[in-house]
Amino acid sequence: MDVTGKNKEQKDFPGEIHETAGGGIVLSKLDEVINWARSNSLWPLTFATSCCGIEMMSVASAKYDFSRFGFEVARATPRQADVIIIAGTIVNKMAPVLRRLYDQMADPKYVIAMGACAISGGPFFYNTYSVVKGADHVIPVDVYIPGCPPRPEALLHALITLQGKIKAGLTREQIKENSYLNP
Amino acid sequence: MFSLEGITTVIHEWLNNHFSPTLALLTEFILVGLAAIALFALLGLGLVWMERKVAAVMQIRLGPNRVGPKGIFQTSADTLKLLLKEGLVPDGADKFLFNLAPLVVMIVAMLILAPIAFAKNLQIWDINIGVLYLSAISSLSVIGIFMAGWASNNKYSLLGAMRSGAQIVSYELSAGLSVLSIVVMTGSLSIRDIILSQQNGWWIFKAHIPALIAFVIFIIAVTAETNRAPFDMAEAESELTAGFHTEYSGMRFALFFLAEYINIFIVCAVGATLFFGGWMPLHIGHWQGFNQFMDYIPSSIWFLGKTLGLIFLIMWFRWTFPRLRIDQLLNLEWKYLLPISMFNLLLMTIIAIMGWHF
Amino acid sequence: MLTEDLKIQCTELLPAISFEEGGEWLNAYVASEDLKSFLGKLRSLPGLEFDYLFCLTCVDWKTHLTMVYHFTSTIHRHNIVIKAKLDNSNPEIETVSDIWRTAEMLEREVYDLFGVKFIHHPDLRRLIMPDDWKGWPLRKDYEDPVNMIKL
Amino acid sequence: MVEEIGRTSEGDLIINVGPQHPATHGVLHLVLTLNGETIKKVEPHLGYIHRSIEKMCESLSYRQFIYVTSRMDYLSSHINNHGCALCVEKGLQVEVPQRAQYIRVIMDELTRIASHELWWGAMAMDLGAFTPFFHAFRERETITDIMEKTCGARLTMNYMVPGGVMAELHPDFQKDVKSFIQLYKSKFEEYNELVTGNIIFQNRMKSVGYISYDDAISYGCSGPVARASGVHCDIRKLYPYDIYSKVAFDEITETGGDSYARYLVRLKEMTQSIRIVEQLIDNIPEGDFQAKTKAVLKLPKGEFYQRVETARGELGVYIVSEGGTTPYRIKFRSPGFSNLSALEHMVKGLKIGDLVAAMGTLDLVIPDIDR
Repeated sequence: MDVTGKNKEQKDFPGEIHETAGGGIVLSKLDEVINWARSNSLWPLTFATSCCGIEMMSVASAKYDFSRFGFEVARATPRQADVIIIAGTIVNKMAPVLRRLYDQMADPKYVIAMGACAISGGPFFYNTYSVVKGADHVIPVDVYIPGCPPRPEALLHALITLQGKIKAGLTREQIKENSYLNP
Repeated sequence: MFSLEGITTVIHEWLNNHFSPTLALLTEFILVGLAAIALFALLGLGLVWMERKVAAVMQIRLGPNRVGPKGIFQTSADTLKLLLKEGLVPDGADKFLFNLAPLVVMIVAMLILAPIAFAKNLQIWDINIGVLYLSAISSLSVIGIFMAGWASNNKYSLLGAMRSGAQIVSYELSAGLSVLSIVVMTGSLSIRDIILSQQNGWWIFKAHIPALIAFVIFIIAVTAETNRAPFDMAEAESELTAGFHTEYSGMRFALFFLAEYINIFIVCAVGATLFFGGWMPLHIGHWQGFNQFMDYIPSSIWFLGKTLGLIFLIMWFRWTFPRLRIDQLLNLEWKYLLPISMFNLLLMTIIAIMGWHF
Repeated sequence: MLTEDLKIQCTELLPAISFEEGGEWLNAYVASEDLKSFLGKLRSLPGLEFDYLFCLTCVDWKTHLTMVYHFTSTIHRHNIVIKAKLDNSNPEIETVSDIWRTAEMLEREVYDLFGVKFIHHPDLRRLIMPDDWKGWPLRKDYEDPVNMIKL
Repeated sequence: MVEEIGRTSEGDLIINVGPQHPATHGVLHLVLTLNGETIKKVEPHLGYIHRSIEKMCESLSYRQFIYVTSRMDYLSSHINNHGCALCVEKGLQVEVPQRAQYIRVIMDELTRIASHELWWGAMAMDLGAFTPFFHAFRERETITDIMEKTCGARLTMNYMVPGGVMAELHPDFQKDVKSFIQLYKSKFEEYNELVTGNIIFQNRMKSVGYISYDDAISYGCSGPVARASGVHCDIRKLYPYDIYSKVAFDEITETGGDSYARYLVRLKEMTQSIRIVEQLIDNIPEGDFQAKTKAVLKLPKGEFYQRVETARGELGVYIVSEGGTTPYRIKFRSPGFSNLSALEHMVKGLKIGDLVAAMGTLDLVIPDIDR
């Protein structure tokens, strides 16, 4: 399935309108409505370790403005956040903290690894004693964005990709859930 | 003239004609309850959307615009997501109180709705001590916040709850005194009487500068009472991460979130009722022509317009002012607002006794 | 104060001092036992008053460690670099954190990365590495076969 | 001392601020001992972003290691690169062409403005005002665009190399910078209207986080933090590098020593940076942008120290060379490290809100502290 959902007809709301005598009736699958709500309401955790955090702030700023997609409700507490954007290097001392933050988040939760450091330990920091070589050694990642640091557009693209992934039912959690239901 | 009164009367009569009075009353109870809940949901969605749009305008941005036209379904998506999100209860938490706290906050917000007059003759409960009832119930919300802070077993939450307690208890005083000054003018505690007394002009115009002072104090005090910036000490995102609701997630957090906006609506509605005549159209003395012209605008529009204006004011505060520090907050109340409002009440009383108002 | 005058004054204060030629500023070697008292004088004596410790670090020379202190005076605007050789196996030196308060954190950092023990330091613990970390990462003989690629 | 439930034996509350906390601007971890709301003790724990840059530099060549320093204090990455390039040049004894010197100083000052813009927005956010952040980013994005055109990157530029700068300026550079100066001047008044003049803001800032002249020196503070206490410590004035000796600008000092003084110093510094850029932008001389250097750089045996003034204070680059192609040891004296060490002194006995206000005006960048 196409992750971005391009193969389907682009719609604001899942479901279709059936014209009947007294007006339209909206029919839609519950799953799709749930995914629609979840994908359109990704609240990020205010979490940044280094340089990429500044580009994350740029995305919040007026020029890039991720509030258009409804991402602007950045929560400082992991309990209320939906997506954790790992913006920057994760070092050995930080890894347990990151894990804990992830565990503290309520399901469903998504992870975006932003920048080379979060993907693989960085363009420079691979040869050190303290850097974790990629945040996916610590927590599962849904979307990776390359770059050092990635442009704000890239982060927007990643968030939109994540939306597409949720809508298509292809996030890690959704796949896991389905495999329980249809083994 | 279009009026909501007609609808309520029709329903009332239809029910009484078809059922026994007891059953009719019960049905009305249920209907009112459902209406109140629906109003809650609508208000929550609408006000959150409004807040995000207001913020966007202040911050030279666009705000939500992808989900539905102008992003109006953004908040629906958020609410649905919060409903479906896992509601975590921390291990060390006092589970009973932890679950109870959002409900308390919500119930309190619902209770205050009762005496508010939404339009001409559209009032859930026209209680003769309406204003007193409002003051009494609104101070209960601090219990919910305390519960949340204590039960979370989180030090940030505890600090937030402590701050909130100090804040709400103190700002209650000036809010109460500024409300009293209007009561002095009207001579009645009933919301209905207060609105009717503004038939020939709103109190903010009729009672000269003291009413203006009372209004300013009222707005400051209720901003503090609803824990809104610049008085959002209980939440204080950059200090206490999320204050008293740090440990809350999913639906329980949504209830806090919703209650905040309902509270804003209610205090603004009370402000509009006391100082701007509630649903009373803008009347000026005995200018018959002008007054009649104003009457053509439905009373519900008047009420909503005034309330939304005040809500906008409170949102404007939030997006421009930095937060106060806890001791400055208490200083402001005890050293400035309280003495001023006491003196102001005295002044208002003199005006009322001497009949110097219009 | 000119470098030459500084040199003379330092020699007066501590005859055992030795100077290293070259470099932008005056480089002086001091025995680690004399360091504390000498630095105390550098800080307080009128005319010297090196009140600003802007860099405190350590260099691992494989055979020994060298503590390097960079001082400047905000009054006289002169600079000096003081070095002290330390034993490789058991590096110990007096703390200067009671003279320059910035040294408290800087010394903790040096302790963390080089394992230099600062005697009488108020709070000598690991600052950067986790508390249970083994080894002194910035030493030349530090090896991490898991994480580091040998070039 | 710390019991399981997070209380000391005296019954004080211990709370952890960070590593993930909105006010720490990254992953600083502060352990606060509180009596009610009053702070009794602040203990910084570092290392949550310790990437061992110093160790890594020992295995990188003199051209390579500069790239890593962009990631140290990423808000003034040009200035970091500048310091390292100057230090290598000092060892190589290379004369940098005039054109490169002009370009470097202009870039430094633009970086300083961008950094202070971000600080201004973030600090206001710490105090609970969200809107200034967006207004600051409006101007900051203009600078980022200018940087992107010339350097090819928005944040970590790596533009300065030993011997000059890496590439020629973009043809639009002068035009863009001039239009930025116009924009900045037209918008600067907004900053004062929105934040500086606000009575709540002033009350939050004044006499909060006080540090005296002597303490600022003893704690090794530098940059705006020290200058707000009246310490003259602007490296650009005291030890001028490149063409700073030729440009006219004022070293901003205040005597307040509190958060408000630090705020004012930074705000006024932005105006001074604009002044420097204005003086230079029309007079960039023609010529090479880079001196001829060998492909593989070798520094002579010895020790080299270079101080530069970043947006946060004095950055020291200390290179110990054994004559090889890689440094034997590199130490970066980071301004944030020393400024942070003064935090406890500043906020003892104040409220939690003051901690945030004081920390906001310290303008900490954590990777710069941890390295």
